[in-house]
Amino acid sequence: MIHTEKIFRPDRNPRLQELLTRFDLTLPENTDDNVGLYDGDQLVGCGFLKGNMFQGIAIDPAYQGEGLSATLISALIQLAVQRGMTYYQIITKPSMATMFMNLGFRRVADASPYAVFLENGAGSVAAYAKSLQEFAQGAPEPRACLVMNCNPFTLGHRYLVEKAAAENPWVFLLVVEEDRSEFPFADRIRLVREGVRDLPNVQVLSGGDYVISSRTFPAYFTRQESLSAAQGAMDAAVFAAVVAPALGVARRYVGTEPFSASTALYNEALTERLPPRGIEVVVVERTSANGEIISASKVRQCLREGDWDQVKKLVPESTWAYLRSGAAEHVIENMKHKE
Amino acid sequence: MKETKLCHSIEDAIRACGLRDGMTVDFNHHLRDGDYVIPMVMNAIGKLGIKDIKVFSAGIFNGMMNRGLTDLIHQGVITSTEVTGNSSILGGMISRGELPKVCRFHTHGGRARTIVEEDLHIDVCFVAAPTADCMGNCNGVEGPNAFGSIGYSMSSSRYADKTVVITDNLVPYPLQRTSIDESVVDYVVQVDAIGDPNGIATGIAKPTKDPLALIIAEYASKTIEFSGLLKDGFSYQAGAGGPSIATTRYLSEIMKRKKVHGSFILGGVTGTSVDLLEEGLFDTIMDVQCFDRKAAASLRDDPRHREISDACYAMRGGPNGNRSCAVDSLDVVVLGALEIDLDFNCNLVVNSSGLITGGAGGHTDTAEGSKMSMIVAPLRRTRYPTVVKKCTSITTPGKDVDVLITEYGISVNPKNQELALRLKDAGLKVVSIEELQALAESMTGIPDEVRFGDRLVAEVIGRNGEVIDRVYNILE
Amino acid sequence: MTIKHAAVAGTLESCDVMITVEPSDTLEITVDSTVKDLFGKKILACVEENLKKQGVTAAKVQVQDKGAFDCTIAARLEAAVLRAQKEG
Amino acid sequence: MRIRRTLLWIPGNNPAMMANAPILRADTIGLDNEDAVQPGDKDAARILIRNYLESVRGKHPLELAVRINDVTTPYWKDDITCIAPAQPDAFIVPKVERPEDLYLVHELLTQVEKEHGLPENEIKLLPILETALGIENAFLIASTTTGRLDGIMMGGEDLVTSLGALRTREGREIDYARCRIVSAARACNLNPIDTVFPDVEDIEGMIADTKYSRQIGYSGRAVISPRHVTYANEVYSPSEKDILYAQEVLEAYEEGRRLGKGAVSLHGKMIDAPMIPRAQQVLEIAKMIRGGKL
Repeated sequence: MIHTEKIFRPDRNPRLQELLTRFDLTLPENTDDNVGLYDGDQLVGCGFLKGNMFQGIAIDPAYQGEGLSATLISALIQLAVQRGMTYYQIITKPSMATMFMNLGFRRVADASPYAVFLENGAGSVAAYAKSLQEFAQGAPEPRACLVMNCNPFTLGHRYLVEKAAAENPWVFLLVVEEDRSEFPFADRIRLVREGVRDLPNVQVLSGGDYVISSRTFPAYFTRQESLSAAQGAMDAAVFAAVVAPALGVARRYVGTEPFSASTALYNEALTERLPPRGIEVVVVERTSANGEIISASKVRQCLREGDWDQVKKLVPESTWAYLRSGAAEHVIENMKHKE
Repeated sequence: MKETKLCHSIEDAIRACGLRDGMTVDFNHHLRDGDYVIPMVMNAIGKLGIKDIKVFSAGIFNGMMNRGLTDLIHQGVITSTEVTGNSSILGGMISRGELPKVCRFHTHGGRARTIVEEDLHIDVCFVAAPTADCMGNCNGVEGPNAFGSIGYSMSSSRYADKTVVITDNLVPYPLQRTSIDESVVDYVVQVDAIGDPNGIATGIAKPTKDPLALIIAEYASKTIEFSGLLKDGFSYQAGAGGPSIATTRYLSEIMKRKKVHGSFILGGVTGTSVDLLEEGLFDTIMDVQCFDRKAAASLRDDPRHREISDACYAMRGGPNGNRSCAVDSLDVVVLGALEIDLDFNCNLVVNSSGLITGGAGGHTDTAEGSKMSMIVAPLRRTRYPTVVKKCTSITTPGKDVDVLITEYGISVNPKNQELALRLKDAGLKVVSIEELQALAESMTGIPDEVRFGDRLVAEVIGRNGEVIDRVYNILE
Repeated sequence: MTIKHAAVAGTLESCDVMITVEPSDTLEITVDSTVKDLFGKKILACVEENLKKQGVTAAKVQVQDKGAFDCTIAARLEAAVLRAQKEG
Repeated sequence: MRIRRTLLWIPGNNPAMMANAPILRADTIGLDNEDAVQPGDKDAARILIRNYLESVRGKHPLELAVRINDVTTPYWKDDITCIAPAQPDAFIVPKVERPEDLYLVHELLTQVEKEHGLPENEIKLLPILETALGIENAFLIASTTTGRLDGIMMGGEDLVTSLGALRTREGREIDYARCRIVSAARACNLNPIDTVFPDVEDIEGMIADTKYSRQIGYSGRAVISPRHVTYANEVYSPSEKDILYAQEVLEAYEEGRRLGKGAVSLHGKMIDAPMIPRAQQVLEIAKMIRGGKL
C-alpha cells in the first residue's frame, strides 16, 4: 500500500540521498516542507516545497508508470494550500516536463537543455503579461529593460540605469520580487525608485512571480559549473517568452562583473539566447570607485565589517540614508549573524 | 562494376538520390520512440533547403517529433504524412490543421498495397538497418540497435525509385544473413547510431497487474476457449496492449490444460508470443515487427521464428501483387480500440476528444482476415466511454468485428449468432452491446459532441485503398 | 457559507478531481479537465449546483479534473468548502 | 445468512478504485476510512464514500460495507453521522474489545436512523477483533444483542502487534485467535470472516492459507488485492463433490421420511437431523453463487 508522509530529518536519510542521486539531484536547501512517498516503510519518492516552488521531485523508477507522480504532486499542493498558497511553480529538467504537464502544469518558459519553467494553480503567466502590457501602454519606443535584484541599490546600479536611460527613449527597470535576499523586497524597490527618481524616462516595476533571480533558481538540480549558464538560460527564456513581448522591449542591458566567472557565464547565456529571439543585449562594464568595482555584494561585505566609510562611497544618497536609519538596522544585524 | 555504394553523409545520399521539392520519402518505424533515422534524414532534407515533402512511414512516434520533425512541419519541409500509426504530437498537429496538405492513414496491408500497386509513388526509401554491408545487404536482427524483423521496409525498398540503407553497424561484404538484399539498394550511409535502444520497446505494456485488464483478459481467453476454434492447428495474433498480453498468458494456460497444439502466431511479436513458441504450444511465429528485445533475439536465434514482409503479412491480392497473405489464414486475433459503437465499428485513429492519436496498424487487416476478431477494451477510460452509440471516426467496419470483451461482459456481433450461443452455453456473461453502451453512459453521463471544423485534415484509407472515413480539423 | 481561507480537497490521480477554494468577493470558477471537451459543461454545472447547495455565493474555485464522476466532484467540493471553514 | 466468501478492502479516498469495485467479484466491498486513509483525509473520504454509496445504491447486488474508525478515535462519530444516511449494508467496526464498544456504535446509529427516518436496525455491524482483549472477549462480543450483528471478523495484522508476536507466512502466531473467533461466531450463528493474507504477490501462499482457513471453519475472508478474490472465492465455494453429497443427503432424508424410516444411511453412514440444515445451506450457497443454476 503506497502512502505519503513527511520525511523527517531529510539530511540524515541515506535512502533519500540515493533516490535524489539517481535523478542527478542534490538535496534542496532551506525548504519549507516535504512529502515522502512510501511503499510500507520503504521510501520510493520525494518532493519538497520552498515558497511556492516544488523542488527535488523524484520517484523510484521501479514505481514509475503507476500514477504515483499524481499522488506526490497532490500531496505537495495540499501542503502549499495549507500554507495559504494556491499558485505553484516547478523548474525541472526538460525530460520531466511532460509528466508535470499531464498533471495540469503549464509551460511558462523553456530553457532546454537545462530546465523548463512550469506553473499551476491560480494566476497565470498570461495574466502577468497582461498586467505588464498595461504598464507599458503608451510608453515611447524603442524601449530597453534592466532586470535587477538591487540588494541594495548601489552606484553601480545607478550607472547602468543612467547609461540605458541616455541611450533609449524609455527604460523599464524590473526589480526581482522574490524575498530571498538580505534586504526585503519592499525596501529594495523603494530604494530603486528613490535612486532613479531624477531620470524621467525610467519606469520601475516589480518583477512579480516570473522574474526569477539566481537566488531562487534551484541550484540543486544541475552541476555547479553549469549553474550560472542554466540560470542565464532560464532568465533569457522567461524574458524572451514573457517579459519582452509584454513590455514591447527590444533591448536588455546587463552589467559585467570582471572577477565573477558566474556573472560572465550568466551574461553569456543571455547574449547567446536573446538575439535570435529579436532582443539585443547590451553588456555594460561596471563602474568602479577608487579602483574597486561597485557591487551590492561588496556593499553587504562592508556592512558586515562595519566599514561605513567605504559604504558611503558605493551607494547613492537615498540608499545611504536608509542604511543609516533604524529601518535597516535589523537587516544589517541579521547579515552579521549569518556570517 | 560498382565498388561501393557508401556515401559520406546522409546529405550526400539525399543529393545523389536527386530528391526535390514535392517528393515522397519512405521509412520503417521499427526503432519506434528510439528512432534517430527519420529525424536525421528529415533534418538533413531541411538543411538542403528542400520543401514540401510527404513522409510515408509505417509510423511516427513522439520521440521522432521531439527530435526535430515538429519544427520541420512548421518550416514547411514536411507538408503531409501517410502512416499506419502515429502518436499524440503529430496527431494533434494534423487535427489542428498545422499540416498544409491532407494526411492519410493506412492499414499495414493497405500500406503495402499502396506501394505495390503504385497508388503512391515513393521517390526515396530510407531503410533504418541495424546491420548492413557496403552494398546494402542488411538485416534487423544483428548489431547494437537490433530491432528484429525489418518487415516494414521490405515492400517499399523494392518499389521506391531509390533506396538508401542507413546503418550504425557496417560489416564486411557480404553480410551473411540478409533480409533486404543489395539488388534493391542504391546507397549506404554509415552513422554513429540509428537509435536509442532504450526507446525501441516503449509503448509495450509490462505484464499488467491492473485488475480490470486481468478480468478482461480472463473473459477473452474463455471466449477463445469456447469459440470452437481452439483445436490443434490453431493460429493466433494479439496486440501489445496490457489486456492483449494478459489474454495470451491466460490462453497458454488453457492450451496446456486442454492439450491443444497451435500452428502459428502472427504479427507484431512480443516476448509473450515467444514464450508460447518456446513452451511448444505453437510451431511457428510469423513476424513482421518485434515489439521487444526478447522477440528480436528469438527471431535471430530460433529458426521456427520467421521474418515476413508487410505484403506477406496483410496485403490483399491485386493486379500487381499478392496471391494471399498470412492474416487470411488466421483463426483468432485479439485487438484493442479507442471506441467501439453499437454497430461494432471500431475507431483507432481519433480519440473521443476529436484529436488524431493512433492509427489502424494491422487492425482492419486482421479483423477482416481472421475467423474471429475480438476487441478487448474497458467500458470506459476515466470519464470517456469506450462503448459509444456512434464512433467519432471509423477505422475498422463493424462487419469485420466478431466480439467485444469488456470487464462488464462479452458482447457478440449479432452476425455471429453461433458464437453467442456457444459462449452462453459455456456460462459466460454475454450481454448486448446496447446494454454495455447504456451502462457506460449511466456512469459517465451523456457527453457533449466534439466540434469539428470544415477543413479536411486526414483520410482513413481501407485495405483496398478506398476512403473509409474523413477527419476534419478540431475546433478548440 | 463564507470561505474563510484557502482549502483544497481531492487529488490529481486518475478519476479524481482536485478542487481549491479561496476567499473572494465574487464567484469565480475555473475548470481544467482531461475530459473538458466532452464534459466541461457538465463539470461546471455540477460545481455550480453543489456550491448553491452549500450556500456558497462568493469564492474563487479552481477545478482540476482527471475524469471524475459527478459524485466525486460533489464530494471533493463539499470537503474543500468544509475545510475552508475550519480554523487554523 | 449472507454469503461473504471475500470482503475486498477498497481505500475510501480513491475514486478510481471505488468505481471499479463492483466488477472485482468480491461478495462484499469494504470501503475503508480507517487504515487506508490518512488522518488529514478522513473528512474528505467519508464524504466521498457517502456520495459513492448514493450513486451506486440499487445498481449492484453486492454488499457494500464501510469500515469506520474505532471508537477511541475522534473520527468514528462523524463517520457514522455522515455515512449512515446513505445506507450502507453494514458498518465494519475495527478494534472492538468489549460489547460496550458495539453498543456505543449501535446507539449512535439508531439515533441517526431515527433522525433521517430510516428503517431501524437495517444497517448491520461487523466487528473486527484484532487485539488480545478483543480475542479473549470473542464470545461476549458475538453474543451482543443489538439486532445488528451479522458476522465477526478476524484482524491478524494488528493482533500480531497486540500479542507481541512475529508475523510469519505460515501464520501460526494467530492460530489461537482464528480458531477462537470461528468458535464464538458459530456458537452465535454468525458469519466468521477471516483476516487478510498480507502478501499481495504471494498467490500460492494465499491459496494455501485460504484452504487452511476453510479447514478450520471460516466461510470467507477479507482480501487486500483484487487478484486474491478469484482464488479465495473458489476455495470457499462448495465443490462439485460437496453439492452432489448435499443433494444425496436431502434425497435420502426425504426418502426415509416417505417410507417412514426413522434413520437412513448414505454411503454406509447414518444421516441424522443436524446434517439436514447443513446440506440445505450448502445448496443454498451454491445456488446463490451460480445465479440460481445448479
